[in-house]
Amino acid sequence: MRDLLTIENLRTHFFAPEGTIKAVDGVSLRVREGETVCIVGESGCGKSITALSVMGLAAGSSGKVVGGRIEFDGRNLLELDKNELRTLRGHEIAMIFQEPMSSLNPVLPVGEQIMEPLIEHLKLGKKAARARAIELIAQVGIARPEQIANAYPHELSGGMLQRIMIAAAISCSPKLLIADEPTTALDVTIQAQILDMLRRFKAESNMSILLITHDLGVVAEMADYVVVMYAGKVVEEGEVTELFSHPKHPYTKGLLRSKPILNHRQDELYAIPGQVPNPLELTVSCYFHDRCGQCMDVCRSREPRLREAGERHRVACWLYEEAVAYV
Amino acid sequence: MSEPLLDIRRLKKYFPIKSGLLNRTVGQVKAVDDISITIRPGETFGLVGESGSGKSTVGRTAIRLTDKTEGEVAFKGVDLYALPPQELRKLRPKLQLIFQDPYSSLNPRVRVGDAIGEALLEHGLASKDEVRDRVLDVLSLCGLSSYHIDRFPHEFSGGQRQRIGIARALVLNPELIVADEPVSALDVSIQAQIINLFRRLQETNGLTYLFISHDLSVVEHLCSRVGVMYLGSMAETASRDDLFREPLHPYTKALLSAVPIPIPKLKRERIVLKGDIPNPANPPSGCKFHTRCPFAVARCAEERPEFRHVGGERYVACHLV
Amino acid sequence: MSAISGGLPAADTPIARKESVRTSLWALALRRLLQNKLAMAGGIVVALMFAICFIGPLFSPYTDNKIHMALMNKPPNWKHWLGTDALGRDVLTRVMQAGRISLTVGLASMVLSVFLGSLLGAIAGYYRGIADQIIMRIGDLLLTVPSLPLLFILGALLSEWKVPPEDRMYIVMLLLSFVNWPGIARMVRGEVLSLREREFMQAATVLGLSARRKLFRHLLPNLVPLLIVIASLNIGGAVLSESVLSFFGLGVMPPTPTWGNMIDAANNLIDFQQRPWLWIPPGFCIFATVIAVNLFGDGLRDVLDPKQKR
Amino acid sequence: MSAFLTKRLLYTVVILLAASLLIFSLYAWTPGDFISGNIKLTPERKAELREIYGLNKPVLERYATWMKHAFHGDLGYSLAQQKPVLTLFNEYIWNSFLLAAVSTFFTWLIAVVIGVVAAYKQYSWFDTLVMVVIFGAMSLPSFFIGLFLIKILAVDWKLLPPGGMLTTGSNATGIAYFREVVRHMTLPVVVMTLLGIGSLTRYIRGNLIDVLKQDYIRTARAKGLKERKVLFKHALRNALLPAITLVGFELPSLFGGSLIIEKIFNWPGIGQLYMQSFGLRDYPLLMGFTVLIAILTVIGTLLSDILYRVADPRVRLQ
Repeated sequence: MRDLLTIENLRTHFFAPEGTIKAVDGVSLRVREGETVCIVGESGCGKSITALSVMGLAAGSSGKVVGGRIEFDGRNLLELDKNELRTLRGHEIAMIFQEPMSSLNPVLPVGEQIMEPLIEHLKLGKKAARARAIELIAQVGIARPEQIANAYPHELSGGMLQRIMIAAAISCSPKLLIADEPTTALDVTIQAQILDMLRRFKAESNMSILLITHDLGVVAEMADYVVVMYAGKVVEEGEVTELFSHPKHPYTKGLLRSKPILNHRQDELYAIPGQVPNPLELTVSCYFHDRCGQCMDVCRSREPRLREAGERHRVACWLYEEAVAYV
Repeated sequence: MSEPLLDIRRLKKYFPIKSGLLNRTVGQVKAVDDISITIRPGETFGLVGESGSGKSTVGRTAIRLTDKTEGEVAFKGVDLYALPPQELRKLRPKLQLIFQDPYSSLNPRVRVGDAIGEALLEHGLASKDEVRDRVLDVLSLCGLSSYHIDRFPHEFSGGQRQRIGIARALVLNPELIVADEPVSALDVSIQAQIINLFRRLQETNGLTYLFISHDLSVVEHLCSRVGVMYLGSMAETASRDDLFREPLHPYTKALLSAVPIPIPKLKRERIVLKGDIPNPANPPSGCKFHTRCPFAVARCAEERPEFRHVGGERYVACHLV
Repeated sequence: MSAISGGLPAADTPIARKESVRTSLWALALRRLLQNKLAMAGGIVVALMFAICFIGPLFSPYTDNKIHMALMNKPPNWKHWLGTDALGRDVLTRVMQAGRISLTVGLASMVLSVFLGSLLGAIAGYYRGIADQIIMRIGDLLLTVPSLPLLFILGALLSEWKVPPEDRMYIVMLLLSFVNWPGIARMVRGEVLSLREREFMQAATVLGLSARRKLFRHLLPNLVPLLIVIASLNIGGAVLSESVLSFFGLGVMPPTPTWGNMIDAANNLIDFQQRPWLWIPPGFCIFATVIAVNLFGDGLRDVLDPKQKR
Repeated sequence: MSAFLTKRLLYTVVILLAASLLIFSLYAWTPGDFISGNIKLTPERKAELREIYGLNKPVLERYATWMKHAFHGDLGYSLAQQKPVLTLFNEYIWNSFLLAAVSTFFTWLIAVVIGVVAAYKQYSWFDTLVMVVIFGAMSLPSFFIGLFLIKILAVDWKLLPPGGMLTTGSNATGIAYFREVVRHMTLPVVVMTLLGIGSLTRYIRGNLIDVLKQDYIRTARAKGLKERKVLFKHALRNALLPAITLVGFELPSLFGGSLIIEKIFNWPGIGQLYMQSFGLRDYPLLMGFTVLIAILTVIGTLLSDILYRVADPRVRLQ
């Protein structure tokens, strides 16, 4: 399988009056063709900013991609000019977001919002675009597509709106779909429908998916490959079965153990102590050291590198550093 | 079986939909539509459901934070809705609520110490000299440090704020705590901390919980009995083990099968429900679930199923069971 | 969000230690205000304006208000930096004396209208029901009647009551407050309505706190930021309104000088064309004061009321 | 929608009735009247005239009479000008409208353009400059800036006429007439635009800044739309939507003239007429004017509500 997206040493920083927030600090990952990669982590770990950086949407008044490479289908996205990147967005790389309610323009009918990328990228005429938009609405499993196309976002439920978002995203048959917590705001029964649909589209079109989520259950259902982030860095990555059955990083282990699992009841949950460090107060160290049960001296003063720890399995932790180095 | 701590009987809470020239009521959202729950001392009753199920409204009506439309709520045999306001206020410390959003439920301009201690003073449960010590005790019980007492809410993370919310309720020595999605706004690692805290506090302080959540895994972990709500009605109640091992109501089955489980390549039977949750202002006829139920028969659309006792601690509202 | 230490001790409280150095929202807001250059510039200009008007005349040798025929209508010179008027009085001194009145009227009518508006608005929002209906309907009524004609009528009405000229400034204050309160009441009511529904107010109910405590400890302190913003932005409006009224001879009347009635000199064709020193300086003072107050008020809004950024 | 309209209309009528009664009583209580101000009249003649004009009757009775006439489209008879009030309004109101319409047009045009650019380039030097100018414009005392500009541009530099609508004694026609009016209205229009521009620019800038932070703007960008389209189709539409309500609020100033500006620039508009009549205590005219503004105000408010409902799909259906 060919690499579709390769991110190398990406660094996206935000400049606040109180200091620099290294939201994404040296993240590398790759997404292969037809593969679903999940970035998992807690809020503030930089998973969404990583995705937005790929889209070229992370930079704003205070944020900036300060280094690294993002190679998509043979092109370095960070070197493209604004217009070239724009023509990729919505066309070859599409994205859906967490809050379908606020992600659609409240004053435009949803059909028109699906038509936009068709007109922009595929140069369809208005009529053709509308016909295609109605097909797409039907494809994402909404009944009465002609009527729904004329509806405004506030008239539809969250689940329907996320379907509309997906319809707009897949309208130009993108090679990569970035889904940022696409089901977090939805009910479980609706989440099941949406995840089912994403899997179906991926199977039908060989589309790659970069799925960002905090829910390990969703990861297990969707991912081929998993990247675990903590405080702006990748701490561990690997194929989903390998990572879930043999987690190496204490943080990954902790995450997996701290989530109650249906029909696997324990009396006491494992809880990672403490909380995520303040991004303004980070010093050179393993950022997880103050919450880690196996913390060593070296963890407090030096940063571990991401090293191979098995077949397609890498971990950034001093516990494995020597073992890997001397083998 | 011991005397119930909280007895909710045939509770109804309708929100009027007003419209027209004179603001006439043209319809009603039946947020809670004939719900009965009995909670015994020391147990944790889990209430699950999706958005629009009315589970939060049950929580709020159960402690008379909003008015009911019909039905009865008795706390240790006292009808809450029959109490005059002053009596109710005196009883408040015994019935506490923990909110979902740890950000908006704390007054941003009140120090943590005051937020926790003020009700103690207000109800004369502690003298001015004792308050500080009581607050310090409860802070440490909830995993916070003593120096936190002088800080303002905005200086805390979400998980810490939720601890403050718990401490604020706990300091009053309540007998019943209604927890309304207390961990939904928190990250996984923090969720586990708070869930463990709930559990520990139940053991040390003999608390009774009405635990409201949409997360079935959390409910299974924490609750001894569980009720499943759909569009304002109770679909099924059962002991935890019964419900999770052998759900009877088709909605419960679907709900359980929809929960993503963090075990890759797990083979399990899946019921993917079709369609959306109907608008609670205009619920389907008969059994409210019939529009999405994979097993629905003609009768389901016409006749509302009775909430029946089906043995042990199980009650189900379904024609097919 | 982590703790930032330092800052000012906030309001004392029974349980938390008084000598605490933790930061309240007030201290945070103050710190951010100090970083806002435009707002601080505005604040400094306002302070200077007050200082000059209230302290300045003490250092002026020309405060006697006597008529000096020999000094009539002199253009600006070294002795009289802004020249003299038709009665030979020093214009600079008069501008400063006028400033005292104009600023006092602006400040006092602001205090009065904010007091009235917030009291009535808070009652309407907190108790709702019949009180709300009555207060807001009266407010609507007053907002329907155009304010300038209303001020004119009221000004004329009160003129005929033979109010001594030196007391007219109090009447003007009352007039301006009477016209201004409905707008303020509306904003305050809206804020109280939304505060009532906030979860921490529900939490106060759950804790069984008394109505008094809920109102004074939880609701009102959260209303204060809005009031501060309204108040600061209201001063500018009041200074402007006073000047309009006085310019048209319906506000404060000579011999009591205000910036507005000093510009009245422009109604005399010769003064208007030949002696701009008589009416341009007070005009600039009004402008400078109002812009400074507005900049400062806007800065306050930014730090105190982030959701209403406009 | 129709229920909403009926309700609003009813309320509007009630408020108008109350407002007109309030205004009427205030004018009635204002001491002095047109007759007592006229020194040529003998006391007997004065009494006679008062009888004729009904000035000696109780306020409520006079109000009832006035209201009855008003319902029949008769706002009374100007005592000073000896013409029906409505005729007078018709003579003057269009001059006011001309001034107000042109300046409102420029105000909106400039405010939208500057507001959009400033919001789009938030925190740039242009934005800061705009903010300072906005505050300056909002802080101008209207009569003073009028006088100041007349002094500089008309008196000292003699670029433009100092006031009026036509040069005294002019009887220009056609193009020449048009040019003369344009020259005369330039200054008042500049001043009125300047006075209106501040708050509107600020409003539009603020709205647009809020809108640009919304999730759906990010979605539009993620769809690869051109920045121009993101700004004008997605952002501006949402930002201008609440501004639609302001259109209704412009109504009183469009037809009601501006008391201060028309007075300063000696513009023969309805505001100027009011100021003259105020000195003369010509009550029918004052009353008519004030009620006219009140009517325009409530209609404007109503219009705003309706426009907002029509424009915003979120409230359209309710």
